[in-house]
Amino acid sequence: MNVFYLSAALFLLGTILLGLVRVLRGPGSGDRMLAAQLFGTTGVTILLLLSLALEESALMDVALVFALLAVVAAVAFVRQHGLPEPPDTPIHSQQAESAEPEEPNDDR
Amino acid sequence: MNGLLVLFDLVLLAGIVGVAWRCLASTDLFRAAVLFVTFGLLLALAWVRLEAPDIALAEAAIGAGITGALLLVTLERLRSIMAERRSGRPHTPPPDPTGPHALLRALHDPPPERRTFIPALTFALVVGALLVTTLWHQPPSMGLEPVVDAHMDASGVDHPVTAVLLNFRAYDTFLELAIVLIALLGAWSLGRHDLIPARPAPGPILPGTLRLLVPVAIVTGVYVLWAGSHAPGGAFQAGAILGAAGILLVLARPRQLPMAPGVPLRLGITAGVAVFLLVGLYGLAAGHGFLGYDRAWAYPLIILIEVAATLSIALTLVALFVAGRPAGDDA
Amino acid sequence: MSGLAETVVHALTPGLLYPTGGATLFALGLYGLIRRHHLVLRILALNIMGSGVFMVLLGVAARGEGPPDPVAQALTLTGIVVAVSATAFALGLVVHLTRLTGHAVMLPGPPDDDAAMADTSRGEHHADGGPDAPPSDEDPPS
Amino acid sequence: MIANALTGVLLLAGLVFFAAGTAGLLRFPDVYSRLHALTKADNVGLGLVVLGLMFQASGPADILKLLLIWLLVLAAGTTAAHMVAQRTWTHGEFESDR
Repeated sequence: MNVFYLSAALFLLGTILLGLVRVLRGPGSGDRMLAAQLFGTTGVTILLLLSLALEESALMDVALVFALLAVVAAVAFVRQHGLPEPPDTPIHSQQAESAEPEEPNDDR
Repeated sequence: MNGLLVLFDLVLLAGIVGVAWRCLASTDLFRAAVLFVTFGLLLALAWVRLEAPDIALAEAAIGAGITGALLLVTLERLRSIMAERRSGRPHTPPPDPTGPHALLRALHDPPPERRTFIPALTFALVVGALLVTTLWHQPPSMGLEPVVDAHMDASGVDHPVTAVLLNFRAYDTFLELAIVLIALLGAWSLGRHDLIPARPAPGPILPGTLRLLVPVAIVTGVYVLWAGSHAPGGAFQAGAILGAAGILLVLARPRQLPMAPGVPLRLGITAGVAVFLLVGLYGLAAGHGFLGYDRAWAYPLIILIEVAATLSIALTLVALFVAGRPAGDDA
Repeated sequence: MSGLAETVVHALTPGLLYPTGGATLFALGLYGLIRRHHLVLRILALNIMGSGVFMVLLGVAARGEGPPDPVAQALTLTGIVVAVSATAFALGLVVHLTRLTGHAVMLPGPPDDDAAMADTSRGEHHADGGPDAPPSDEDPPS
Repeated sequence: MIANALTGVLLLAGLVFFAAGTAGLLRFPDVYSRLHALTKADNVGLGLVVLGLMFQASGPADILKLLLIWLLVLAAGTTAAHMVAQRTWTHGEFESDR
């Protein structure tokens, strides 16, 4: 049974490494952020599987912390990235943002 | 089973090195930041494989909760500063010798010049090869594990890492708390601007998630702190978890919170160092030496220090994230 | 043949693999630190070097039979927290520098050095050629 | 024995969803469809794995912890997907890469 858990963990590690292609390619920052979100979930699953395979129950706590804080990076991305108005700007003033030139990402 | 474990290690290490390499080769800084967050996730798995669940716990809290938010917010600050300068002085040539492109795309670093390629590669390869050779030929030793194991009775706790941190090598931990405090003093010395603006919630989902996550995070932090006396966990991990929860609150708050009161904030931030110092001086006065404990009092004293240290670390991490002295206390 | 495979599997313990990986990370971070100009990337490079050091420490601590060395783990734990505080401070300094000077790059030479200026502007033309990747022989030996 | 078999089946089903999520992340054409693919991995994939691992749990505390992990990931996945989608909708896909 341990071999089975470990193979499953290895398989999930493989999916993370495959998913990295999306982070590398983008093209938008939303795509990269979504890929990171999926890695977080996959990491939680790997930790749960390893906690059974290696018989180390503390790994469950590590998985719990990952699950708990998985949302922080996404919130930082959405709440900060591309929203430069000062603290006292009224609600929903994002339209002002589109005045700046948009430039597609030519970066691979 | 063994072959599978070796395969897992090899794939994991290849992934870690590959992610680090692509991160440092990025021209787009946002991509580098996301890759660095992934790097932290993979590192946590590596610490698990190295039988270090304590480190994995801290890495999970810091890698998932703090580093990512810190990097993304810093990039956003750089972007808005540069956009402001660009719109403010359109005809002034930028002082940056890498040309106008660098200002046009603030979150972009042009690839390095060719002439540094050979020397940098040679230097890195030589250092790496020396390190690998040394590490491969290091004579096997038991380390300090038997020594720690022999003295566990005297430590007051049941978990060896906590015993080392708060009893056997309490000096290190004390100075480490002081360094974290000094980092915050350095950040505060840069001025008072740059507070993170409050924003209205984009919908009902974020406030709802916060109402679920923040209480669970506080309970988890206290649980990890309590677990530290007999299992992986302790002040650093708990402080990192609570700090990440605080960062989440700072990021997601819908309106400006009342100013953090200066004196209680400063008391909380220095609590770890202060309590540690007081306990150390008490030990000195009672004849156990600086930071030595009476055996019967070791457990309550360790818990006291850990609670104070958790509070300090959490507050300091949040304050470092906000980067800037709290406004309104210039007295 | 299976005997050989078994020997290889037994030789590749975590105590050997992870210190090697850590040394590779250290060298890779050093390379990035030398070559990249943007200060945020340099901070990331320093962090990667630090992670390499942690990996070496923990890998050596995990060698041999029995439980790993708790002293090395405690040192690494404090090291991680110090690293994240130092990173936060360094990023704050970068933001401050950008506010003062308008850029966040480490200049390749003295600003009034004509040769350095010419050289960077030449580098600028390569900007669309994609990242100048470090060579791939940095992978851990397997 | 039956518990082991159930765990195996549920784990395999969960892995299928993770594989599908990754494939969707790589192959789908835009942010919205990729988002659709990977929330399946978040919700169903992890849910099936958690359900499978519950049969191996050593006590009620472990079962509750597994359940809590799943709930937290559900909340995080929902929030992140919602916010990324909304931000992409208001700002456009490439806005940030300046």
